[in-house]
Order: sequence, then structure tokens, then C-alpha cells
Amino acid sequence: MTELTLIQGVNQALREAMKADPDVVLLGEDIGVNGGVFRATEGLLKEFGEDRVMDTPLNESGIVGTAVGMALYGLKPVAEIQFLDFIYPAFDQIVSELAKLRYRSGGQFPCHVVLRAPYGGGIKGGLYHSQSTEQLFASIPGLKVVVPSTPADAKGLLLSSIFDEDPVLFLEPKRIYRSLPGEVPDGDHRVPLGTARVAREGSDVSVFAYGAMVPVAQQACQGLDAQGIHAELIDLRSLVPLDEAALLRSVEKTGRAVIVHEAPRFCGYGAEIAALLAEKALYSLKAPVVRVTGYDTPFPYALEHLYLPSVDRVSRAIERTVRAA
Amino acid sequence: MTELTLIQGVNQALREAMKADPDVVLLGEDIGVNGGVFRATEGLLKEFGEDRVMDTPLNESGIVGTAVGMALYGLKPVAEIQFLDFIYPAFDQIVSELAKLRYRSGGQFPCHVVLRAPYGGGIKGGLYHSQSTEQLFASIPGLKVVVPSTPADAKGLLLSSIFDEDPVLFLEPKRIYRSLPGEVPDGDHRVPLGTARVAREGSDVSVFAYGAMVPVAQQACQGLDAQGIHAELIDLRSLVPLDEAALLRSVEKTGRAVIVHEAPRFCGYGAEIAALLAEKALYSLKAPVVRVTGYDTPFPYALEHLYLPSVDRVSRAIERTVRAA
Amino acid sequence: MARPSGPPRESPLSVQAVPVTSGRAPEGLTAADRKRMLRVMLLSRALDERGMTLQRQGRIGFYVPVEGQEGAQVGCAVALDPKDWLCPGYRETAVALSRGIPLRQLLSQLYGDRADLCQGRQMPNHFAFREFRFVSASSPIGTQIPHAVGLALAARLKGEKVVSVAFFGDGATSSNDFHSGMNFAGVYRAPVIFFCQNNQWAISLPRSKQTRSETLAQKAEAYGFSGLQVDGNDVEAVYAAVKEARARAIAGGGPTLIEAVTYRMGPHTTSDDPRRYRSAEELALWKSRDPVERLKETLVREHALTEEEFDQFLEAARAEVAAAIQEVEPLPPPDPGTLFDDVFARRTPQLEEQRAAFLAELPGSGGRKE
Amino acid sequence: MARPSGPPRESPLSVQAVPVTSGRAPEGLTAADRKRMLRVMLLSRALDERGMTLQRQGRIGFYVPVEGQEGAQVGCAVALDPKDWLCPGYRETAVALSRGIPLRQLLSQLYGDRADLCQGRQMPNHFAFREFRFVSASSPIGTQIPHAVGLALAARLKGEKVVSVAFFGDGATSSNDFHSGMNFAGVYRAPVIFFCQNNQWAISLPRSKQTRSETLAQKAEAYGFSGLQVDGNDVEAVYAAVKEARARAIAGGGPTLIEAVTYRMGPHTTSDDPRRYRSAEELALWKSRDPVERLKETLVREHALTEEEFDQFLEAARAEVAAAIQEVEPLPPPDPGTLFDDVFARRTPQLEEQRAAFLAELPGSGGRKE
Ligand SMILES: Cc1ncc(C[n+]2csc(CCOP(=O)(O)OP(=O)(O)O)c2C)c(N)n1
Ligand SMILES: Cc1ncc(C[n+]2csc(CCOP(=O)(O)OP(=O)(O)O)c2C)c(N)n1
Ligand SMILES: [Mg+2]
Ligand SMILES: [Mg+2]
Repeated sequence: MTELTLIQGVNQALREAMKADPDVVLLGEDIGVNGGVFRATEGLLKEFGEDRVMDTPLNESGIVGTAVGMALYGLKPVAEIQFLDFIYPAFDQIVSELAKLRYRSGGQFPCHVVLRAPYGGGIKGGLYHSQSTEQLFASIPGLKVVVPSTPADAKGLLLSSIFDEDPVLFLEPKRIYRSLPGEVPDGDHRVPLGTARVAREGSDVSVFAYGAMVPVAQQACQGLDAQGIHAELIDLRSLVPLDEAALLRSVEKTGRAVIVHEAPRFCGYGAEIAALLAEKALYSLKAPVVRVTGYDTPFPYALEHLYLPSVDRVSRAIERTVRAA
Repeated sequence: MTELTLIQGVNQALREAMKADPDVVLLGEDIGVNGGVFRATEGLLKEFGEDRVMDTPLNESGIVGTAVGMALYGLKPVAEIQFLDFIYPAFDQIVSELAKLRYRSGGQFPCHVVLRAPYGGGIKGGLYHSQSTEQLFASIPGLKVVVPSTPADAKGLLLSSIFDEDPVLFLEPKRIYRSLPGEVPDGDHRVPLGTARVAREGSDVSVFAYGAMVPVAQQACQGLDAQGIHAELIDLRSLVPLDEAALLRSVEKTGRAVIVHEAPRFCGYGAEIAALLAEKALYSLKAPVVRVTGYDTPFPYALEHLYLPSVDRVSRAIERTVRAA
Repeated sequence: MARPSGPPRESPLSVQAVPVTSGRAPEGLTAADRKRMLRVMLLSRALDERGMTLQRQGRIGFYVPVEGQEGAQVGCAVALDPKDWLCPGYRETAVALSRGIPLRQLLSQLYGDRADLCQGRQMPNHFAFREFRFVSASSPIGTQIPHAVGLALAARLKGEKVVSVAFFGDGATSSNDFHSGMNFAGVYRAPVIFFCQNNQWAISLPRSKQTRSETLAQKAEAYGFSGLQVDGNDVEAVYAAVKEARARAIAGGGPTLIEAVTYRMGPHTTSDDPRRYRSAEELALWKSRDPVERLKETLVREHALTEEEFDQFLEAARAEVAAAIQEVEPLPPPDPGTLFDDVFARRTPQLEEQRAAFLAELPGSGGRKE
Repeated sequence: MARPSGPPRESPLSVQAVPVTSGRAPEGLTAADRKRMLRVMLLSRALDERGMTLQRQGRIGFYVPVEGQEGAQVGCAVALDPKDWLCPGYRETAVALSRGIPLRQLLSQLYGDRADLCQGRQMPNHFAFREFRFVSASSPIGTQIPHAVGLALAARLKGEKVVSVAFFGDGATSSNDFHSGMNFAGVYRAPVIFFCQNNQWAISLPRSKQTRSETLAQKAEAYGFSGLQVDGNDVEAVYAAVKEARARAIAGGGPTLIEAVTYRMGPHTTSDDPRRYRSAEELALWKSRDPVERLKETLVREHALTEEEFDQFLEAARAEVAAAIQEVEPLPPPDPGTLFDDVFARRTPQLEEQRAAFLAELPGSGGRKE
């Protein structure tokens, strides 16, 4: 065990994977000489050389398209998209190729690529360095979507993603890249994809969150203990495949649900969680499901602090849900 | 009133708009000389000339990017994307530019473009000529999303879209382009955006559908009358902005809801409808919300008929919902 | 101020002139080789004939003809090593045949039946044959281009002496992924061949309106490597160009863009009516340059082939196609349960649940699931 | 087989050599004009000085310096008509100043305050000034390029004799939208100027690794129109190149790609540390080519400027910036309620509902909304 930040967890996972398997190669903008704009790939060019740590031209469809080709050969490419906001030039490659190659070829051409992308707000990044658009990817059959919220999960989920057989979009909550260090197991630490994490047990209400909203929700839950409200907090962490069983188990116990994410509400990922509850846990629900989310606007700059779900907003939503009916 | 097919309704709306306003220009692949691969623009090149009906090179980000530039000048461009499946090279222009220009410039640069795209299955088009990915666009703040299901609405909603002030993605259910002709008002017929259409009144269950699923759901509802099940069918037609009031009104009356769409279920547009009900109509719900959708796989070719929601599948879901609890 | 690249040039021809080629048989290509190439071209043409008819008869759902482009495709494919990677579009049937992919497998894909390696998941002509390093084709234009770059870089990293080839059309040169792929290939000097079949049309858009550059080959200059134009209806010229490009790539000399100037003699696909946008004269002109006729005439002129032999070849090709159709047509469609396979390596719990409900609801499955 | 475009060329320099320019003042540019240009360049530099400091002091959140590129930007902007449309990136501050956009408005954008025309919605340096035909800049690279084509086509359709100009960097030439925009412009002969500031770096990626083409200018050949390289640190050469391109565009001669060879002397942005990827020698070399110094020396040599005058100009620029900061800094942030405006022309019922809940929950709004 070592105390690491989340970004160090990412860096360690990449290094472990590259040491363990010569088929693991990295590519992306500014990841080599510069070590990545967030330093996720710090030191790796020196250690593994430029054939395996490739600085690319400024073109995301080239990055993903090249990674797809490498994966078709049998390599395990891990591509960095500098900010999730800049992934859209590669959207066609992701939706039309990466996610569909295995299916359309009847399993002949599996295509295992990991796309890492820092995402989310809280760094005063304005419209284009802050967005959370996980729902776009979660709705594409064939793509896994993973979001760690702790340094240990960052390492463990990334290692699992790299050695998975399917394409994975690995979203890194950049706001907590450095702010919340934690203990991380050394060596080949893996956290299985498709499993949620119970961040906190409770009996009165289930709170679902992921990424940088986990610590926000955590704080909200802690604050409510004093008022006798015992909230259970589930860190979804694997958005696809979703650990539906964990989710339903919790709501069957508590009868109430609050969903927290940074992305806008309308058609956000939280809609699927709420829909699942309306379909499969309706008779357990004692109160309306509540979503605490970004507003249905583009991501603002000056008013960012009012846009993002805060501890206060989450607390109020939990309180309201518990008091309802 | 004239009896027209849906595609003729589209063609008529384009012609009316171009006659009424010299700022309306069309651009897209094969829309000029060829009149569009589905003939939506038949005759328009001859009538309005190649400055206003532009055959473009094979590049969707060029089409949308150029249309954005024209709109910034003050024109009203209507761009055709040959199939919705091919819109992804333009995804960056749509998400990062078209949808955000008004907001990010504090209202200085409104950007009114209409993107028309045939979408959906039922024509044996396989993975890439069949997809329904409306959820991707509905989740982007700043973009309106409209889907007609009748020839009259095709004309009326398209004219409203062209003379709206906001960017609109106009999805045309190609499966019913020609199969279901209907009466269409002559002249400047407009159907306001943001309003749902009650396709059929009923008291036992609310069925929500759009596009080519409307006639499928319609048939299912009719078939159930004999069994004494009176379903209300709401054609959502304006996915963004959604006519939430109409939706809630119906469910408050019936207490039951079935949502039908072609797209995969997970994080599909139906999730938002179900989520809204879980949030705002929970106490009215007498039975779990049910979604009848495509499966969570890419769109198949040979087994298409088993993939798409059928009259039979919708009927069974309605029955089950009405009988529940 | 330096290097003005000259004023824009407009071609007086609506259809590009075909460049002259040498005429002599490229090194290493014997008469026997060229006869084998001819037979593959005829097999492709015979398949086209039947494919178009099968679609009209409603026996298959769709078809994409190659007719007119067999010289470019076979010339290219034969110049490659069987281990070279192919990244095709939807119009590469003659490439597939040239690589030796069994006709039956192609037909099963056209029918989307139970023997189709793609499980009936794709429209006709969107082939995939892993065993032959023939990568899965998709419909979106241009996406395969960067894949070829990735494959080439992977092969180089693994020390394998192969190249990859991206196949695409004139229209695809406008796609974003053409730009991505070409640029990445140039930067990394990837051992890749960009094989562009300029068949003059992208559905209804003529080459002259696709881009204002005089040739497509010159687009390579933007990426710092060689581009060349070759008469795509001269199978030997194509062969020579690809051989040379392959040798350069293997030697570390980087990528090459080859523009094979050819013509799509049929419709874009069975959904298209080319009379809406092009003239009978243009078609006639290009029919006079038919690559099959051209190779036949050369071989006849060299006394390597007789008219009778040619007719026999054609009959044999037709018979082979007919036999394969007969064999394949009775095959049943894919098993419904396969709908849920290959989304992921293993079905997720959600897919299992959907599959179970689906199977229970299937007509003939023993009743409704309530 | 024809037109091999020659073997790949590798430049021995990691940083491109600067092409020679004529040296004489372009037609129509008087000493007074050039002094005005110098003053704008100095104003930009003074703003950079303070912008970097304000960010370090936490008074603004971010800053993108222009330093080193003022010659290219001012030379270009001055050659245009005030009605020409500008499609900028995030590094076009000197273009904005050159067009006469008030310093106060730029500063309000940097602060994201209530007077910011963009309502504090964007990161610093992402300007938008409709009144000046200065289109809203965004962060994604290259997206503004096809916008310029659309604006140019729209203007032509409306019979307005103007051009549009897309501003972008060397890195942006790799973007998909560079390819789309260039190709569309060529096909439609749009009256547009593609103004590429090759500042040698795209964050940490040197120009030589961005693309293997020898010059960026030659990329125009792929689209059938003229490309030229100009010394971007020679304000007069840039002016002449843009004037010529503009005249050609207005005359119906189509687009031009101009590669202005220049250098980013500062960091990419305040988030960047260039010492991680480039040498002090390289920076020193380019400092010796500083466009401000260069223009100053020319004017002094011509006796059109004295050292004292120059110093006065610099002081005046600094004072102007300082005064504007003082004026702008006290302004409050945007009104919270504006968060929900301009998503659409009118707020939807959903946005009204969210806004009402938001305002009710605002600290100081009189309490919680339950
Ligand atoms: C991204 C994308 N846009 C549009 C289409 C529709 N479409 C299919 S084929 C085609 C023309 C392709 O022309 P070309 O690249 O020259 O290939 P060819 O069909 O002539 O072999 C178009 C526009 C598509 N498949 N993909
Ligand atoms: C599509 C996209 N990918 C990545 C980025 C991250 N990024 C911001 S600026 C930049 C480099 C841009 O270089 P260049 O075009 O040369 O402009 P310069 O900053 O040198 O003026 C990169 C990679 C981005 N903004 N957009
Ligand atoms: Mg073609
Ligand atoms: Mg640069």
C-alpha cells in the first residue's frame, strides 16, 4: 500500500501494464515528452521509448482510428484524449467502429482499446474543459464506460480495463486528480468491471454517484448523520455494464433514491437509473426519485460554482427525499 | 388539403420555405442533381439554382460547419445528412459549435441551422442504415430535436423548424417515408415545436411513441380495444423541448405508462420519460413503467424483424402493464 | 513570401483523362499469372451479374457491384503478400476473390445466413474474413483508412515484414479520416498503401466536384510522401505500382498514395439509378476501356490466350457462381439467439435478461412470457 | 504511371527556416500606418504582460498570450476591410485590438464579469464581438475553419464584397475541420483566407512532428488552390500577402492558404510550462526575430521613429491597459439568473422550472425551497 493521488494511480496502472505486457502501447497528444497535460504519462516515454509512448498529431479521429487498427492486430492500445470535451472528432470512430467491430464481424474482429479521458468540472474550465457527457457513450452498445472516484479504484479499474477484452472509455474526474490522496495497493491491483462500490452503508435513502460527485455526496451524507438521516452511498464506478443488482438491492432496502451527477439532467445517465427504478423497483419506492445534476445548459465559466451539484444541494435533496410522503 | 406521403410533405415544406424566404438554402450530399437519395429535394435544384441547392463533397463536418457559418451570417441553412448513421463526422460541429454558439457568445451569435436526417430501421439497412440515436442529440443543451410521424406533421414541423430561431435536428422516419400517405394542408402549414400530439385518447394506459413507432403503437392500441383496454397514445414528436405537461397529464389520468422506441433501451430517450414519471408522477403510477425498445445491441441485418418493436411486442407490453398490480 | 503553389487549375474534361502507362508486363508477372488474374476478374464479374439479379429477384436484400473496377482491385491484390492486411470498403469483392476467399463464404455473407462468418449482421458486401487478414468493412466512408495505419504500426512494432492497404474511393478523399490517416502515416512513416479507386463518381457527385485538386494523387504532397496516379483499368500497371509501393514501405520508405483511375460501370448499388446523373456517352467511353477486355486483348495479342479459352473461362466463372448459390441458398438464417452475442466478449447480465425475454417471446417458443 | 510527387523530404532543422521576404514597404502602407500598427502590437504586448500577471495573482482564471505573433496578427488584420468576417481561435487578441475592439471589452471577457458580452460563459481569451464581425472563438481546434467558408459563401450569395478569414495554428492543420473547410472552399471557390500562424508548436508537439509535409502552405495543393508561406514576424510581408489574397478572393479567384511562419515566445497558456519540451537556445533565436523589434528597427532605420517615441508608445500602451484594468476589475460577476439564458432563444418550460428552483435555493435568496 502506498498513498497516492488519483492521477498517480493512473500513472502507476499504465506503468504496471506496460511492464507486464509488451502489447500495451500508449498514444495521444502531449503524452510523451510533456508527460501529458495532467502528467498521467509522466516518465513513461523515458521508460518505454517512443514506439510505445507515441506523441500524436492534433487529431482525435486519427488517435482512435490508429488505436483501432493496432487493436485489430492484437495490441492493447491505451489512448489519451486530452479532455473529454475534445473527443468528438473521434466520435465516428468510437460509435461506428470501435463499439461495433466485434458485433458486425461475428466476433472475428474484437477491438480492445482503452480511451482515457479527463472529464468533469470544478477546475474553472468553462464550456470546453469541464463537460460530463458520459451518457453519450453509455448509450452505445458495445462500449464499456468506467469512472473511478478514488486513487485505488483509478489504478484497479484501469488495470482491469487494459486487460479486458472489450473497448473501454475510462473517464477520469480531473477535479480530484490531486486533491484526495488515498491508499493504493502495490503491484497488479485489479478491481473488476461491472461492480458498484458501497461507499457507505445506510438505511434511509440510497444515493447514487460517480466520479467527483462521490466525495461531494459523501460529505453530504456525513453531514446528515447528525440529523438522524442515514444515507447509503453507492459509487457506481462502472456505468456500463451497470451493477443493476447492487442498485436494486439498495433501493429495496431504503425505498428512496437520490442520483447525483454533474452532467445536465435531461437524458443524462441518471435518467437510466431512475428509469430502472421505475421499471424494476416501483413497488419499493416510497418517495419520488430525485436527480441532483448540472442544469440543462452548456457548462458555464464564471458561475461554475453555482452550476455544479454542491454538498448543500445534495444534502437538501436527500433531506427532501427522506421527508417526502 | 392534398394527400401526400411523408417524404412529399418534407419536399413541400422545403419548397414553401425557399419560395417564402431567399435566405433559406439547402446543402448536402446528392441533394441537387440526384434530388436526394430518398428524393426529399426532388426538383429543387431546377427551381432554385445551385447557389441555393448545393451538392457537397462527402464530408459531414464540412456540411454542418459550412451551414453554421452561413447561419452566423444570417442565412437559414437546411442541411441534409444522408442517413443519421453518417452524422458522426459532424458530431463535433454539432455538439461543440452549433448547440453552444448562442450560449457562449451571450446571445450575440445565434446559430439557426436545420439538420434533416432520415433515421430508423425497417428497411433492411443493417448496422449503418437503420440506427436511432436521438438520445445522443436530445442530451445536448441548445439543440432542438423533432420527429414527425405523419405527412402533415412532416410538413408542419419542418416549416416551423426552418423558421425557428434555434438549431433543430429534424429526424425523418424513413421506414414510413412512402408507406402511409395522409392529408396535408396546403400552403404555409405550421405545427408548433414543443407540443405533443394526442394520437388517440384512452383511459387505461398512456403509450408514448414517436416516428415510425407511432403507427406500430397505434395498431397495437387498436387491437386492444376489443379486449376492453383503452390506451391513450401520445406522439411526442418534439423530443426537445419535450411537452412535459401533456405527458404528465396523461399519466395522471391513466396511472400507467408504456414507452416505445426503436433505439436500444439502456440510456435511450425513453429513460428520460421514465425518469420524469419516477420524479413527478410517482404517486400516480399504479404499475411499473415499461419500455418497449430495440435491444442493447448494434442494429442487426438478417434478424431486423426480431429486433424492432413489433405490434405484437407493444400489445403484450400494454396488456401486461394494464394487468399489473 | 515564397512558394506560391500556382493558380488553381481547371480540367476541361468532366471526366479525368487516363494517364499513359508503359504497356509492358511488369517484372515477375508471367502470362500464366496474368491469366489467373483474368479468371479472378471474370469470377468477380460473374458474381456481379448474379448479385444484381438476385437482388432484383428479392433473393438477397442489396448488392454493390464492382463492374469496371476489377483491374484495379485484382492488380492491387495480386501484388501483395498473403500476410498483408487489407482494410476494405464495401466495394472490394474482387479483392476478396483475389485473396482466395471462398465464393461460398462471400455468398453466405450476401444472404446473411447461418454460415455467414458475420452472423448475418451486416448488409451484403460488407465482408470480414479474419483468417485472410481481410478486415471487417463498414458503411461509413473513410473510417478504415486510419485502421490501416494502426495495423501497419503494430506490425512494425512486432517486427513483422508486412504492409497494410486501405481501399477507398474518390469520395472518401474528402472524409475526415482520409486526412487523419494520411497525416498519421506520414508522421510515423507507416508501412501502408493508400489505394484509392477513383471511379469518377461518389454516388451522384462527379470527381470534379469532389475536390478542386487536379489529381487525387497530389493530395499526398500535403502529408510529405509520394502519390501517384495509375491507369486503374490496366491491371499490369496497377500491379507494378503496388509492388513498388510495397517494396518502399517494407524498406522503411514510408507510405504511398496510389490513385487508380477507373470507372464504376454499374450503379452505385442496387438502390441507385445512375441515369439520373450521368450520360450514356460517358458510360460508353468507359465501356471501351473495360479492364477485362483490355487484359483479354493483351493476352490474345501476345498469343497467350484464345477467344475460345476466354469464353471457357467466363462460362467456368458463371458455373462456379451458380453452383455456390445453389449450395448456399438453402441455408437457414442465423439462430435468433445470436442477436445478443458479440456485443461484448461475454453477455452482460442485462443482455442475458433481454435475451431470455426475447427467446421466451419468440413465435413458436411455446408462448408468451408474462 | 505518372506524377510521382517525389520522395519524402526531411528538414534538417527542428524549427523551420524563415523564408526571405522582400523588405520594402508594401504599396499603400505609409510610415504613419506602420506606426499605428506598431502601437497596436505594443498594446497587445502590454496586455499580455498584465494578463500573465493577473492570472498568477489569481485575479483572472487563465490567460493565453500572443507574444511573438503580433506581427502576423496585426499585419493580417490591417490588410482587411472592417466588414470582413473574422473566425478566430483563442489566441487572436492582437487581431481583436487591431480591429478596434475596446480594451475594456476584452478585459471584461478576461474577468468574466457583468459587462462581458459573453456573460462570463467562456474561459478568458475566447472572445466574441458580433458588432465587429469577430466571431465567437471556442476551444476545440479547427472548428472555426468551415465557419469561415460558410460565411464567405453567404456573403457572396448576398452580393456583399467581403471575405472571411479563418485564424488557426500549425496544430490545427491536422484537424478534421481543416480538411473539410479547405476542401469545401476549393470546390466552391469561396472568398476566404485561411490564415495559419505556424508558431512552431502545438503545446509540446513541434511542427516537424505535426505533419511530414515540408511546408504547411503546400497543403493547399491538395485542394486545388494557392498556398504561400510568409515570414510571419515581418508585419509588412504579412500585410502584402493578405492584401493580395483578399484581392484575389474578391475578384472571384478563390481561397488562399497563408502560412505565417512565426513563434510563440511565451507558454501555450498559463497552464503550460514550455521548459519541459523546448530549449532556451530555440527561444533565444526567435527572440532575436521579435516582430516588434523588427518593425521598430525598420522604422528607426527609415527615420520614421525615434527610440524615445518607441518608449513613449510602450508606456502609453501599458498605461492604457492599467487604466482599463482599474475600470473593469470592480465590476461584479454576471447575475446568477443569466445562467439559464441563451441556451435557446427563449427559455423552455424545463429551463424556467430549473431557473426558479435555482433562484429559490441561492444563498441569500431568502431560504431553501422545499
Ligand atoms: C460518412 C458517410 N457519409 C455518407 C455516406 C453515404 N454514401 C455511401 S457511398 C457514398 C459515396 C462514396 O463514394 P466513393 O468514396 O467514391 O466510393 P464508391 O462508392 O464510388 O466506390 C456516400 C456518399 C456514407 N456511407 N458515409
Ligand atoms: C480538438 C482538440 N483537441 C485537443 C485540444 C487541446 N489543445 C488545445 S491547444 C492545442 C494545440 C494547438 O496548437 P496550434 O493549432 O498550433 O495553435 P497554438 O496554440 O500554437 O496557437 C491542443 C492540442 C483542443 N483544444 N481541441
Ligand atoms: Mg467513387
Ligand atoms: Mg501552434
